[in-house]
Amino acid sequence: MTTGVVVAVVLFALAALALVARRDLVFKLVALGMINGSTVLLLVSLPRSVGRPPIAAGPLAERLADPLPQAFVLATIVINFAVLALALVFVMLLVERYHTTDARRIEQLVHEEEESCSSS
Amino acid sequence: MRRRQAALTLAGAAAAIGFCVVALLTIDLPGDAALPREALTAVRDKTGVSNLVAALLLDVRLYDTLFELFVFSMAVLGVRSFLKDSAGPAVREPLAESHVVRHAAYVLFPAVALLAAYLAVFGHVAPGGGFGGGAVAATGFLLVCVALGVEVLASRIRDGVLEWIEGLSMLGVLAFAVLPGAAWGELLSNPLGGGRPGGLASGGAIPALNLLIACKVFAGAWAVTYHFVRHRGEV
Amino acid sequence: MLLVLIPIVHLLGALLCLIGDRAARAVARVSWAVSAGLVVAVSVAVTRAGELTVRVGGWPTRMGVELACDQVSLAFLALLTILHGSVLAYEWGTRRRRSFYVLVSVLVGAAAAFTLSRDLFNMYVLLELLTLASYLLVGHARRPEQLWASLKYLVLASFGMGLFLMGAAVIYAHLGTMNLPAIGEGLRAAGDAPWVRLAAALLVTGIGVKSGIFVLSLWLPAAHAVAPSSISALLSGVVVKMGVLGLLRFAEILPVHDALLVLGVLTGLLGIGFALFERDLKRMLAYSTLSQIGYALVAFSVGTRAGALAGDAYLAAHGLFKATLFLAAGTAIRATGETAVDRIAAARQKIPRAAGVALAVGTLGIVGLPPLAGFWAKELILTAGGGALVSTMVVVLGVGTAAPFARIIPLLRLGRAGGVRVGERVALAALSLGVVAFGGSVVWWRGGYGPALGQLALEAARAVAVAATGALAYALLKRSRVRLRCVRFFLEEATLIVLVVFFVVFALVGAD
Amino acid sequence: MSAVVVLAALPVICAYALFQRRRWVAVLGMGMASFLLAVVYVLQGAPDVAVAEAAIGAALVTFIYVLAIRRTGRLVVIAAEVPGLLHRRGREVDGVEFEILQGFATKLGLDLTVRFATFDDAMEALRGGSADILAGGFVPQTGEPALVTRGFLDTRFYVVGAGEPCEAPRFRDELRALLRRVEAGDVPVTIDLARLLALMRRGVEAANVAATDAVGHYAFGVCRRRPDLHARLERHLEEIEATGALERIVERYLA
Repeated sequence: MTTGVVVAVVLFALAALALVARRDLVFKLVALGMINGSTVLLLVSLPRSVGRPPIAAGPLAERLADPLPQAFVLATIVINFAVLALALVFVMLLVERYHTTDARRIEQLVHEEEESCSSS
Repeated sequence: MRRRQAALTLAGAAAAIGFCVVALLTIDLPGDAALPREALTAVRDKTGVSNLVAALLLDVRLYDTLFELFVFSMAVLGVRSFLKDSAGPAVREPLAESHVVRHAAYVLFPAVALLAAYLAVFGHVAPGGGFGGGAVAATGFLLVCVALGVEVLASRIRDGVLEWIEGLSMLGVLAFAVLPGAAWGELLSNPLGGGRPGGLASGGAIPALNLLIACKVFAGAWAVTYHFVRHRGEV
Repeated sequence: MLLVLIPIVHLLGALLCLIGDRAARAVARVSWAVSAGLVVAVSVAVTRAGELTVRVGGWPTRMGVELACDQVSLAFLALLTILHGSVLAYEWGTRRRRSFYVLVSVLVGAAAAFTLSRDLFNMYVLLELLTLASYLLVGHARRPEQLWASLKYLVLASFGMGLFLMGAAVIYAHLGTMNLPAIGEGLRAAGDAPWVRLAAALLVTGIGVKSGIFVLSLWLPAAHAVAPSSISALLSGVVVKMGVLGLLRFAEILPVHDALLVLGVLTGLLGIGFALFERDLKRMLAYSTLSQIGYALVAFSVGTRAGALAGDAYLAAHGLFKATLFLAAGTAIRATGETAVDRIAAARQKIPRAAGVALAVGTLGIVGLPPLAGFWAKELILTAGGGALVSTMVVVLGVGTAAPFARIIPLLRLGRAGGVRVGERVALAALSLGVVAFGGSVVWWRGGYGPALGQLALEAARAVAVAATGALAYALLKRSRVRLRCVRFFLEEATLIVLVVFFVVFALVGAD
Repeated sequence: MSAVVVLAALPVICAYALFQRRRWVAVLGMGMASFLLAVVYVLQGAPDVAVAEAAIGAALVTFIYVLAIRRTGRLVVIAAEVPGLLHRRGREVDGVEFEILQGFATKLGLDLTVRFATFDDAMEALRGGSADILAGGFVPQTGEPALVTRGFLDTRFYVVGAGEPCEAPRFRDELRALLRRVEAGDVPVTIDLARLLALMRRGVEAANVAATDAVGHYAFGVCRRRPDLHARLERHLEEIEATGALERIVERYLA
């Protein structure tokens, strides 16, 4: 087991804790980014994917890093960017409306609005 | 409310520690797994691309990459349609007015642009590739944006143009992915591949795909940041 | 060849939709027609050959992507094509912007690709694409509650996807491939190693967030209920099913049957509980989607091919009647201007006849009255060979499914004629026809109905009894004036629940 | 080996970034972590991934986050602490006035800072320009040395203690001082509703309290040199009153 794997698992757990314990949406999104980062780290730190860069014109090097996880991870990084950008847009629009980034307060405000809509 | 928050934090901490313990105790990774060297060599020789990651990304798993590009497109589409006509006022003043920043940006921009071009063009023989190249190019533009203010750039590059660049390069990617295969072989394969691994003119459609992806990622990332800058964000 | 083309047609359509608003409508219809043609061709090929397999680009399966179409995939593809067509028809004549058609095309393309996919990482990419497309569609109209529902959905879904990708990484570390059949072989060789449990728990929990398993999918009712009705139909009919389909694929290779049974029972019961007390029509339908997912999971937990096919058939049937219900509900809501069931009932003379009939067909279908889709699908689960627990659950869930729908009995009038667009009428009629004709296709598929006619009558009588019990239960409950507090789900608790479910699944894996 | 050192730093950075209070620190911490990850990838033989992570994860993502959370300045509120209206709760501040001002600050893209002080010190700070807005159960009277906004919440006055009140209303004292006065019981004092509720929660008996006919309202004070800010705050108050948001805020804290 490489250090990278341990660190990846720890990062994942830390970020998951932040998702549960932090109510601020910005922190939640940062935590999501770290969750994504930790999965990337895990894939690249698997024992088979640590080695020499998989770029070779001649015969393949003896201790070559597995290129397949790297291809996966490239896709993952782009996907994560997409997800985070979109989430951030929605947070910005919500803040414009509710003037707060507190997830619980937004939940309450949305609920109150629905109540007042249905009672009127 | 506070008690509930404390309970949540405690439970979350317990779950996080539990997760660490469970995962690290059971993951049990094999010390050394053998790579399928013959298969990798076959991939390298068939595509003619010395960067195996590029070969896998743009040929062997091109099918995945197509969808991944669409994920990126979705994000750009979303950012554009949600921030385009929302209430946020456009920023008039430049983000930074410092002379140092401005001159630094002018000096850095050509270097960054050159780096981006290198990454995209040589993506099949050296580390980098379309995704990295496009993102680096977008970062370079951000530098200029910081120096000049976004409105100056926006007056030169219209958002509609970016949209077209993005759509057309995506169409190009689809065409390069599907058409050669449809004409000379299997769908989503790279029949023009081959050549001497490590040469610039190797790899069939892969260099073209790299360039197109760089265009697309650049246009998309730039559009995203542009809309973020225009919509004076306040979270 | 054909298999690769189906998603590509949708993706190309999505790109061409970007040209302009009017072009988008035309392109969306054309790409639907082309893909429908392809699906017909594929289904002919599959019935002839049993299963179609494609290695994309001709690469070996260890590295490349493999696509396969068997009967399960085919059922989903057919459902997808029908629902996509109905949604396009339903929106015929409305002034949707091009981004709507782009998103729908991408959503359907990703779903089609997912039904065919046999690759773990490919599944991950497609799930993310599905998430983003539905995320944008839910928040499409930008009302704050839609934005919030969407955001909750996105945060939870990408947390789930993080778990999923970790599971995939664990599997790749040991087996060196992402190809599902190859993974299956490798896992058989690995037996009951601890990392198998870890990978199974990560994968099941991760995909569970997306698949409407109740405790994991607290986001679902909020998201589905605030989306435009045609989108609700797609989300409930197809997108949730993709997660369940992923679970089915895992159930084929991982030892997770007990976990699925537990999750299925929980999902079913909780979904019913919440549906019973929900007043908002669309949200009630969304909760009932959860209880129906419970049926499919219970069927999957049987662990046989018949069980998988039965669950699959149930999902297809559910896709048909739930889409009917959502579209009809959308029309009814538009006509009356109300969203709560009792208020719609108060203004029921305004409900157009087409919607009234479709609502009736959908309701009778979902409670499982004999000639309609629900009855046949439940029959398939009962005859799939599960134990007494499975049969009991089917009956209990049947009663529970019927009970919330007793609430909309007041809506079931013929209503006034007219008041709907032509496209709407076509969509509702096509889906209702699907609900009615489903039984025929089941009989055709199995090459005739097995049991004798007398037994069939017995089964029909039981189905009627179950539905009646459900209605009675609702009446009793209404008398007793039990009030459940409106459920609000907070993001923090939901995230915690996902983590807890991870441990539960971890404990349950491999127990069989 | 060097990869191990960098990796060891990662959990520390992430833990600090996620569990401290400032948003921009969290965002920069994420960018930093991303950059370190890119270094790790280079060391572990994944240069392609490193380029993508550095360009996308470290540069682009951080940049859009910074754009989203950046503020153009800071809004300093100085206030006396009055439970319900503006009070501390642990390390956070809460209350009706806080929520109104938070919304206002967010609308202007400003960071809100609340400082607590006695009323006289607060007024002094406002006059000196070291604070922008005065809050904390401020019931304006004629001739205030500050710009006064419209009232956003009505209040009544109460007399605590027996006898005729002979002094000016004491609703500018600190709560503790008020409580001491009332407990001493020598002179009856006139106070407003919010302070009365706070006192009653601290053990002042209802028997000693008599309502008066006088009414007033809570408002904000704005620094004299900031007429623009005053106008915008007025508009903001008008707006939240019109949309009913104000009513909901008040209900949440004072119902």
